[in-house]
This record gives sequence, structure tokens and C-alpha cells, in this order.
Amino acid sequence: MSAQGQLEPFLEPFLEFSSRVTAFTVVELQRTGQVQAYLETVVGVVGEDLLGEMLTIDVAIRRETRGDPAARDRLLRIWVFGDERFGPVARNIVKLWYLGTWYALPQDWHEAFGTGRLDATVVVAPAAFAEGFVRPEAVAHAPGGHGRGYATRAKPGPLRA
Amino acid sequence: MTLSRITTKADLQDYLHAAMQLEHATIPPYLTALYSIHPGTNSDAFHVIRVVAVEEMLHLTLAANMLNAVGGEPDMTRAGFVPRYPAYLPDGEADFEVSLERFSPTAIGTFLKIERPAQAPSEEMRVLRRPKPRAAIPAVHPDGDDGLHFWSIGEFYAEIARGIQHLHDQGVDLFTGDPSRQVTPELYYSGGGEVIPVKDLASALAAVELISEQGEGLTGSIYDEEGELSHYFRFQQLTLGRYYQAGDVANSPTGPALEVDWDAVYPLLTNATITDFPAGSEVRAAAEAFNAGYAEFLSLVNQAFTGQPDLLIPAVGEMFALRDQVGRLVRNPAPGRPGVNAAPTFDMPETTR
Amino acid sequence: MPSSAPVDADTIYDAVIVGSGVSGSLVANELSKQGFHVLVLEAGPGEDQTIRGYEKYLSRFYEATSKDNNSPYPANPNASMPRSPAVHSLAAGQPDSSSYLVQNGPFPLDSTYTRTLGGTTMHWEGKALRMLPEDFETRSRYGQGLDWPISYDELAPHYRRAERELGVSADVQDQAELGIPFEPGYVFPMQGLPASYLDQAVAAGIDGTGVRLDGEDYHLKVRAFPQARNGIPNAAYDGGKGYVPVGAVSTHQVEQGERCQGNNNCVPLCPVQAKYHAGKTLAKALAGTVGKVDLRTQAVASRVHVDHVTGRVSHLEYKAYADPGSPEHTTHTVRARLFVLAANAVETPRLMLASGLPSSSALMGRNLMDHAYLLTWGLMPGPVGTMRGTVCTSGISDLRGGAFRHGQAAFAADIHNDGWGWAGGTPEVQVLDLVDSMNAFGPDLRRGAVDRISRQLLLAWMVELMPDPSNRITVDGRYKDALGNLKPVLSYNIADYTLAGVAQARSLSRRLFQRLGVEDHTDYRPTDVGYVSYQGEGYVIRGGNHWSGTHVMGTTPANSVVDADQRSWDHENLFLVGSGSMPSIGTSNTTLTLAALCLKSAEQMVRQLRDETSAVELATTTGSAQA
Amino acid sequence: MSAQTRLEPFLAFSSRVTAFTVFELQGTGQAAAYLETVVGVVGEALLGDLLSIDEAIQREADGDAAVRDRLLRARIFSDERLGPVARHIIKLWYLGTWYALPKDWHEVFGSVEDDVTFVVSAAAYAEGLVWPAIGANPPGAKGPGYGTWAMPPKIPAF
Repeated sequence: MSAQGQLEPFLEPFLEFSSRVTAFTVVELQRTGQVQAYLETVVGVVGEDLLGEMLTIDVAIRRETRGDPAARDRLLRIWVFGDERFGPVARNIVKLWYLGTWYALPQDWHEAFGTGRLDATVVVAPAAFAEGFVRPEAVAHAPGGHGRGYATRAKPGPLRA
Repeated sequence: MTLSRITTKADLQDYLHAAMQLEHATIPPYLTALYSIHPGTNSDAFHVIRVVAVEEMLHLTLAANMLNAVGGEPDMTRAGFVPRYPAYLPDGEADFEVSLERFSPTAIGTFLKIERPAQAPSEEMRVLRRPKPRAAIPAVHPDGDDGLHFWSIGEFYAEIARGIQHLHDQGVDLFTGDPSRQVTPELYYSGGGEVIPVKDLASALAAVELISEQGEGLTGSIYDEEGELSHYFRFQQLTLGRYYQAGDVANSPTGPALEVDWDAVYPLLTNATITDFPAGSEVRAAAEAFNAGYAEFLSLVNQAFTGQPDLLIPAVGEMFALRDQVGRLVRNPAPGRPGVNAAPTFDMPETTR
Repeated sequence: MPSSAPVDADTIYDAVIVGSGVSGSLVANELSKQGFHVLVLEAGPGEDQTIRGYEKYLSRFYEATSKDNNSPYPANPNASMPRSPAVHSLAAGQPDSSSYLVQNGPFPLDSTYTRTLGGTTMHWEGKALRMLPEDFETRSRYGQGLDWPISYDELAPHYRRAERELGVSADVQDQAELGIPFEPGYVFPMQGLPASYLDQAVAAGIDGTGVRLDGEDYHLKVRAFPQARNGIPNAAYDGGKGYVPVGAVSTHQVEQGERCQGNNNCVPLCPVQAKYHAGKTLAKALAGTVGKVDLRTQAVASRVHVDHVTGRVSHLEYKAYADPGSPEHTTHTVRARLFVLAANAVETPRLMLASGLPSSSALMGRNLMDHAYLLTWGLMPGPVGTMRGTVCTSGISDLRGGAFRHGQAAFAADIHNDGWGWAGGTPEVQVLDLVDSMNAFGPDLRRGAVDRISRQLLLAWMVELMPDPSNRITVDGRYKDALGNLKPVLSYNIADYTLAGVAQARSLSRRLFQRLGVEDHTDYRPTDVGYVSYQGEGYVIRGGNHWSGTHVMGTTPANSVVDADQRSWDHENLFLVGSGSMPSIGTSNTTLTLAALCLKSAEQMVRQLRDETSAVELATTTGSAQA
Repeated sequence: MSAQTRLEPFLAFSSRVTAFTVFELQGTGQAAAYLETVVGVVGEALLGDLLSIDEAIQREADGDAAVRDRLLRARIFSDERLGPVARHIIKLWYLGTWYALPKDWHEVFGSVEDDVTFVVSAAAYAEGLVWPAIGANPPGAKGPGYGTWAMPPKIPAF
């Protein structure tokens, strides 16, 4: 697994990409404390080359669409999510953030694009499970994670916009 | 000046303006009767009226082609283009009025008069000079108070044909219009006849002939050269209860029986105007929305006739949408009038442009 | 009325044609134009010869609680037809004989056809595609299927005539890009139909998608399909003569000749006859004055008799019934110089086999083909106006041909403007679910309807099937219809070659949905009719109503039932016409190609009728018998 | 109560549960046929109860849509006797079809021998409100015209 320093150039584009596809701000993503762990997980399975290419495309998309979110999403779908090589990885990054879990990529993907590295479904870290966004988003809490006490449950959770 | 004999190109243009107004004036009455019929009933009558209405739209298009060909400027959005019903036809036929009314024997009686054969009962009645009747549609020059009045639409077109030929013989340079304004068969077709682009004497006379043959039958025969029954005899089938078939002579159809159910009809308010419906009612709002839609439709068609022929295709879509609006109106009771239903009023704002 | 024209038992017709569908009507019209006297026998009723009769179809459809593709046409036990709701999953080794088409399995096929005047063109969708040149030689090119005895180039002139007769709207450039050669300067009779708003939304997302198959790269583009429905006539057609569209036909005056109105109902019935149906050709044939065409409806051909000395067909028996509700009928004999079976790729071999005529090749009824349809469906990100336009205006045709056909089936996709209906998710189903399960009413219901219907996208993937002698129509003495005619028995399976194409289509569909941001609602259940498992994944496959191959054409009496003119190798005065003659169907809807074939065959029929000037010796006729 | 006097409350209730105006409902031309269909299957008394409760709800809600909807759910849609009928009235308007009521409804609230699923009439099919709701025509009827399908859908606001 790469050391922190080697992944440094990926950090900012990874966060930018993640922010768009999860609809959480970069600050919120950083607050999970999982950025480094997730980045290492992704690079560990798909390699720096693939991730680098994907993030470069995202940078290009951002440049081209100049803050038009609809246009950006359209191009993300066409160039990233609808791409046989990048699509499964992009979806896995979303799942990482929302569920704290890396899901093993499909066999087909490994046959066509894999680097031969090991890939398995893993909860990245116990901490990651508790930070999964599917729960903060609904302002509930992860079972077994940091609970908020019985009384809070009865109140309707303010949904984020 | 009113409609006097055609002696100049300007006269001819006036006649063609009147022709467009005339062709259009028949459409609201036909559509009102058509859409007053309960859906799924009166199939024979529905198709007879529908075919005639569609062909009137063809005639309107042909009149526009002729007017464009001779350098005129079609204008269907000007004040008074759409008559206020009941109305006399703008060719000056003064012995009957045309109403917006439901499908009924009376309505068919009127339609038969609209489409009556060209030949007047006597030569004196062919072209009449008489005072302009009350509430006649202001044709081209609404200020005039007398002029020529024709016994039939056929006689009116006969004068147009005579005028074209006459001007041509006089060496008048008639066909000076922009050819790109012509509506071509790609843009408009139906089972009953094709649009004829008008560019010269022959095509202009062919257009006149097509209108006359389809409407009233010029030749006295019930079928035209294409074997198509003229409008007059189509409508007559509804009163005689029987279809014509090949070989038949006028007034004696021998084809299959034709069924008419005069009761399967919504009881529309005859010649409704917008003020017949209380302000603030849903019916009033829907009737106003229809009128606005109809005005837009005319404006779109007018754009098609003044340089953007391609717009005819979306215009047909607009017309289908108007059809659905009429359907909703005629099924709603007219507020405060028990037993009577609402109807499209075709009230146009003073100018729709 | 033509249908009641008496058939004179002493008349020797120039030709008797069984079936008034597109094949029979085209042949009747061609022979009539050349002055011949023709009898057309139609098993079903002919109520649509008047506009009011045609409208009866329409109200029957409106009032039907199940709006399947035969719902406008009356149930008629005397000339029954397959209906998709009657198809059930099959238990191994147990034929399902509960409906007209006996399903012998192992795969249950829900394809249908229509037995009524005009045949299945009454309910066809109207796609009028030419086959690719390579489709005519899949055996020599790809080692799959059978080669045709004729090439694309030989059929091309007949394609042009078929496109005129059917009134095809299409853009020639679009088709040429698919590798279909056209003569220089050719344009279709009418301009291509405008792509639907849904098509445009799909195209914006997927045009340019790269697909790599067997080492070759393909790029997808949404294109409008050629369609046999009235659009804008092409002024440049026929060397600038233009084209006059054919409107509604009726034995009675009606001038309803419009272009397509977008009724979204091509299947099962175009309400305004903007779509071609065989009645349009038949009307010309009946009105023709050079020859003469007699039409007899409610007349079910029941036996083909052969003179065993000459091998020629001597006469034909048919059963005439007055009332579809009663099996009472009379049996008649009809004689002719030429016999043409145009009853469709199920009924024609059924009649031959029921007559004890399996062909010396033993291929009668075999090599049955259809298209395997895989449906994938989902919701577009926003409303795209689904349920508007013709049933289908555009699709993806770039994977219809290529070297990958060595190993897997070619495929194409239709973008369905009518939403999820084919997959069972009709607007009706959505409303019922919103009301009954989502507890929606008022504004929630209206919004829900828009959300669930106007966003619908359904792709129908047409996957090719190669001829396989074990896929077949047979007859079996145990299964008879109301008139005592043997019912067709179907044995059908789907080969791995096709399933590989199905799997590829599913996988490509996922990618396209990813590009479009479509919510994928595709769902295949083991309890669904047509469920198959392939390499660990389940699919549901439906029929395409493109029955073909059952009297295959070829180069010798040993490898085929008919020759390149669709003439029976065994019986020189018998033609078996229609898609049953086709050795392969590629990824084309079959109608245009079979129409072209029929026009080609009619030329041979004319030659043959002209050459046979000597009196034909006829077998002794059997008298009419009361059943 | 005659069918004519029922018509007004029937239309008022129908308008609320379909989110189409009384004008639009009347515009289908099907109001009388639908009222007749409902009365024919469930009888005058039940429909009278349903419409009276609806009128009471309107008085009580006094124009507050949220209250109205809550009361409609509490007193009509979740009522074992009235709920299935109310849902069927919505389906009538949206689809032109009367659906046979569930078997257990018939067992408890009275059996009607000929309660079967049927399309009220050919015209009723074409007047289903689901079509205007989505800005489309019913398949096979009211064709919108050549090429209109190439334009964005016109989904009416309500």
C-alpha cells in the first residue's frame, strides 16, 4: 500500500470528485477522518494509473462545464459512470463514502481491466463503518456506532438539502 | 370599392383575400357540428363532416397559394377575419346565414346551402347587385355598402377564374409572388386532393377548379374527375339516409344505407359568445382559453402562409389540441342554462397579431 | 361486396392464393395487374372493408380489458390465432395444448399472428428494414446459419418496389451508414419520421458510446428506423416525380389519407390507417380492371391435393363458415393453374403437413426462426414525454453486423415510445399501484403518474436466432380446431449463440443506463414466462412475431423446400411465399424482406402462367360436401 | 335521491381525489356513466354515505388541504367499506375502467353478482384522465398530430 506522501497529489482531486458524487462538501468528507484510508483502499485495488486517469477526466469535466452541475453530471455519466473501466470504480467510491465498505469489483471487470491485485468486500475500518454517510444523512446513527441516546430517536430528523 | 368584377390585379387580390376568408368562415361551423357528436356514434356523419372540414382547410391553403402567387399578402390575423356568427358568407350570398350549432338537420340544411351547386336557378340570380345585408362579414373593404353578391361559392370562384384568365389575356404580369411561399404537397395532404403550388396560369386555374369541384361540383355531375363525391352530395347523403355509389345520378343515391342518430349529440348553445358564460366560471375560462388558442393557431397558419410553410406541420398539432379543448367545452353544462351545453365561441380579439 | 362473390366450382382460376396478408395481397395485386383471374381465400373475417367495420376493430380494442396485440380482432374458433396472454410456462415434457398454438417446448414462445383480412399487418408495428448484405451469407461468412440462394444485390430492386408499395419513410443516409448499399440518388418514398423527444434524450446520453466486440470497435448512434407509415412525401422520390401516400382504404368512400398522427398504437391497430396494412394493397387488387380478383373470407384452406403422377397441385379444399361462433361449415373445392400459399410461416407449413406433404427435403415446418427479444427498462432522470409518438421511432442498429457473429448473435435495440407496456408496466398498472399500494390520491396521484410514466424508458433488444431444424411446426392428430383442422404444434428452443447475444445486450443496456442516469427497473423472475438462465444470470425472452424459416429456400431440393422464386421443388405449380422462405432473418423485421421476395416471385409466377399455354389437365374434382 | 342530485357531490368528491377540476371531469363526458356504474355496483346507500362523509370532511377542514387529506384517509380511504369504493372511483376517472371489488369486500358488504372488471365504454377508455395528467393521448385515440412527439411533453400544471 502506498505511503501517505505518494498519494498526496490525488488527495484534492479525489475529494473534489467524491464531493460531487456524494453531495457532501469537501469539509464534511474530511471531517469523517477517512479520506486517507479510502484513497489507499481505492489505489490498493485499482492502482494509481486508473485512479489518476479517472480523476483527470473529472478535472477536465469540471473545466468544461464551469460550474453547471447538470452539465457536469451529464458528462460524469457519459465519461465515468457509463465507462466500462471507470464506472464500477466510481460507484464503489460512492459506496465507500456512504457505507464505509469496499465492495469487490465484478469478475468481468477484473478480467478486462484488473491489475491482478487482491480484491474483496471489506469494511475498511471499524471507524469507517460508523462514519458511513448513509446514516449521517438521515441524522440517525449507525447501529453500534456513536449513539445519541434514546430520546433523540423519536424526533423527526432534519433532512439535509 | 367592394367585390366588383375583376378588372385589375388588385381586384384579383381582393377576391383572393375574400376567398381565404370565405374558406375559413365555413370551418368553425363544420368543426362545431363535428365535435358536438357523441364520440363513437354517428360514424357516417362524423366522417362526412370531417372530410369536408379537412378539404375546406385544403381550399384555404389553395386560396393562400393563389394569393401568394399573385403577390398578395395573406392576413388571417386582421380584425374581422373570423366572422361573428351567425354570419353571411363573404362572397355575398345573402339569402341565408351560417351559425355555430350542433349537428342537426338544421345545421346540415345550412351546410347544403354553403355547398350548393354553382348554377343559380336563373341567370339573373347568378350575380346580384344588392345592398349589403345586415351583419355580413366585412370582406375586404368593410366600408362598402354595395357590390357583387354571388349565388354560390361556385359562382364566386367562377369569377376568380374568369378574372385570372382575363388579366392574363390582357398581358398583366400576374405571377410575381415569391415561389418559396407556396405550400407544397409535402406539407399538406389528405385523402381528398393534393395541394397545388401556384406558379402560372395553368396551376392557378387548376387550383380554382379543384376547390370548385370538391365543393359544389362544377360540371353538374355528382362526382369529380377523380371520382370524388362533391361536398354538396356528401351532405345530402345525411338527409337522404343513403350513400351514393358510382353510377348514381343527383338526388337518387343507391348505395348502402347510412345511419344518423340526431340525438347522440351534445345540446350546444347555438352561436354562443363569450359573454354567454358567467365571468369567473370554469366554462368561461375554458372558452377564453380556446379562443386564445384559436387565435394562436390562425397566427401560426398565417406565418406558414407568409414565408414559413414548414410551420403548417406544427399547426396541425395545434389544431388537434384545440379539438380536445372543444371536446371538454361541449360536454360541460352551460352555467345557468339548464339542458344546454357550452360551446366554442370563436370570439377573436380585435386583432390577434 | 367482394367477400360474397360466389366461387364457381367450374371456374379454373389462374391462381388461388391462400391468405390475404401482405404476401397474398402483393401477389394478388401483381397477378391481377398482368390480367390474371385470381381467387384469394382468407380464413378470418373481413369486417374491415368498410370504415365502420374498421372502427369496430377500434372499439373492440378500446373496450377490451386486456389490450394485447390481437385484442381488436374477434375471437374466432374457426380460424383461431395465438394470443400472448394464453402462453404459460411449460413443465418439462408436457405440451400445453390449452390454446390454439400447441406449445411443445422446451421454450414457450409468446409470438402471435393475426387471422383476419390483411393478416398480421393489421397489428404489425410498421418497421420496414432492409436486411444487411452479410445477412444473406451468414454460413459462408461466419459459419453460422444458412446462406440464401440469392444475394442482397439480387433482391435490391425488389426492395425498392416493396418500399414503394408499403410506403416507407426513412433517411437513406442513415441506412447507408449501416452498410446497406443503395443505388446512387435513391431516396425513400417519404422522409424519415422525426425522432421522439425520448429518442433525443437517449441520443444525447449515448451517441458515441464505444463498444468493443471480438476485437472490433463499434460506435453507437441513435437512428430513426425505416417505417411503413405515412410521413412527409419526398419530393425527390422516383427521379423527382414524388410520392403520393396511400391513406385509409375502404370499400366505401372515405378520404382519410393522413400522415401519422402519433396515436401511439401502431400495435395493435392504427386508428387512422397511416400505417401500411395489406388491405391497402388488396384494395388496389380488388379495384383493378386488367385482371380480376375474387375474395372469399371466412374460408379456411384445409387440404392441398397433389396429382401424384405429375406432382402438380390439382386442387385445394377449403371450409367455409357463415358464423364464427358456430363450427357449421361447408367444404368446397377450388381449381387453378397456380396455387400460392401465403398463410404465414406457421399456417402454411401447418396446411402442407396436414395435407401429408412434408416436402422431399423433410424440411417442411423446420428451421423455425423468430427474434429473441430481451427487454430492459428503467426511469429517465426527468420527464421525457413517454407514451407519445409512434410505438417506436428510433433505436440502435450499429451492432446488427460484424465479425463477432462468428461467436454470438447480432442484436439491435428499439427505444419504445410506449414505455414499459411490453414489460407489463403499463400506465394502467402504474395507476393501480399508485392508488392501491402507494395510497396516493389527488395531487400526489397526478404527480406520481408523471413521475412513473413520463420518465419510462424501455429498450427492446432484438437478438438474432439462427435456423435450427429442431425448432419447428408440426401437426398431431390429437390436436384439432373447431372446424376439425389440425392445430399447429410448436417445438422451440433458444441456442447458446443467441443467448450470448442476449447476455451482451443486457450488459450493454446496463452501461447505457449508467450513461443516461436511468434508474434500472429491469426485473426477470424465474416464474415469468420465457425465463432462461445463461452463465449464471437469468433473463426473460419474448417472441417478436417474426415467424420464419419453415419452408426454407435454397439451392437444391435436398437442402430446401422452395427455390429462389419461392416455388416448391416438389410441385411446380405451387408457391409457398412469405417469411417461411427466409433462410435467415438477421436483425431485420421480416415484412419488408418478405414483401420484396413476393414481388420477385410474382414475376416468376407471371412468366409461368404465360408460358403454360397448353390446357392443364386437372384432376377430377370432388363435389361440395356438407360437413 | 336522484342521480342528478347525486351528480354534484359525486363530482366534488371526484375532483378532490383526482386533482382534476369539475370542469375537466365534466369535459370527459363520462360523469353520468361513472355515477351510474358506481351506483349499479355498490348501491345508492353506500355511495350516499361516502358522499355525506366527504361533505362533512369539507366542512370540517374548512379549506385546509392537509386537514382534508388526513380526514379523507382516516374516514374514507382506510374505511373497510368505503375505501375500496373510493379507490375504484379514482380508477374509473383515470382509466375508464371499473375494477371488480375484492372478494372479501363482497363477502362483508354485500355481494353483487355481476361485479366484474370492465371498460365502461369505448369513449370512457379514450377519456381516461391518466392521459391528460401525463400530457399524452390515450393509445389509439385523440392522436396529437404528426411530429408532435419530437417536442417536449406539455404536462399540464394543476
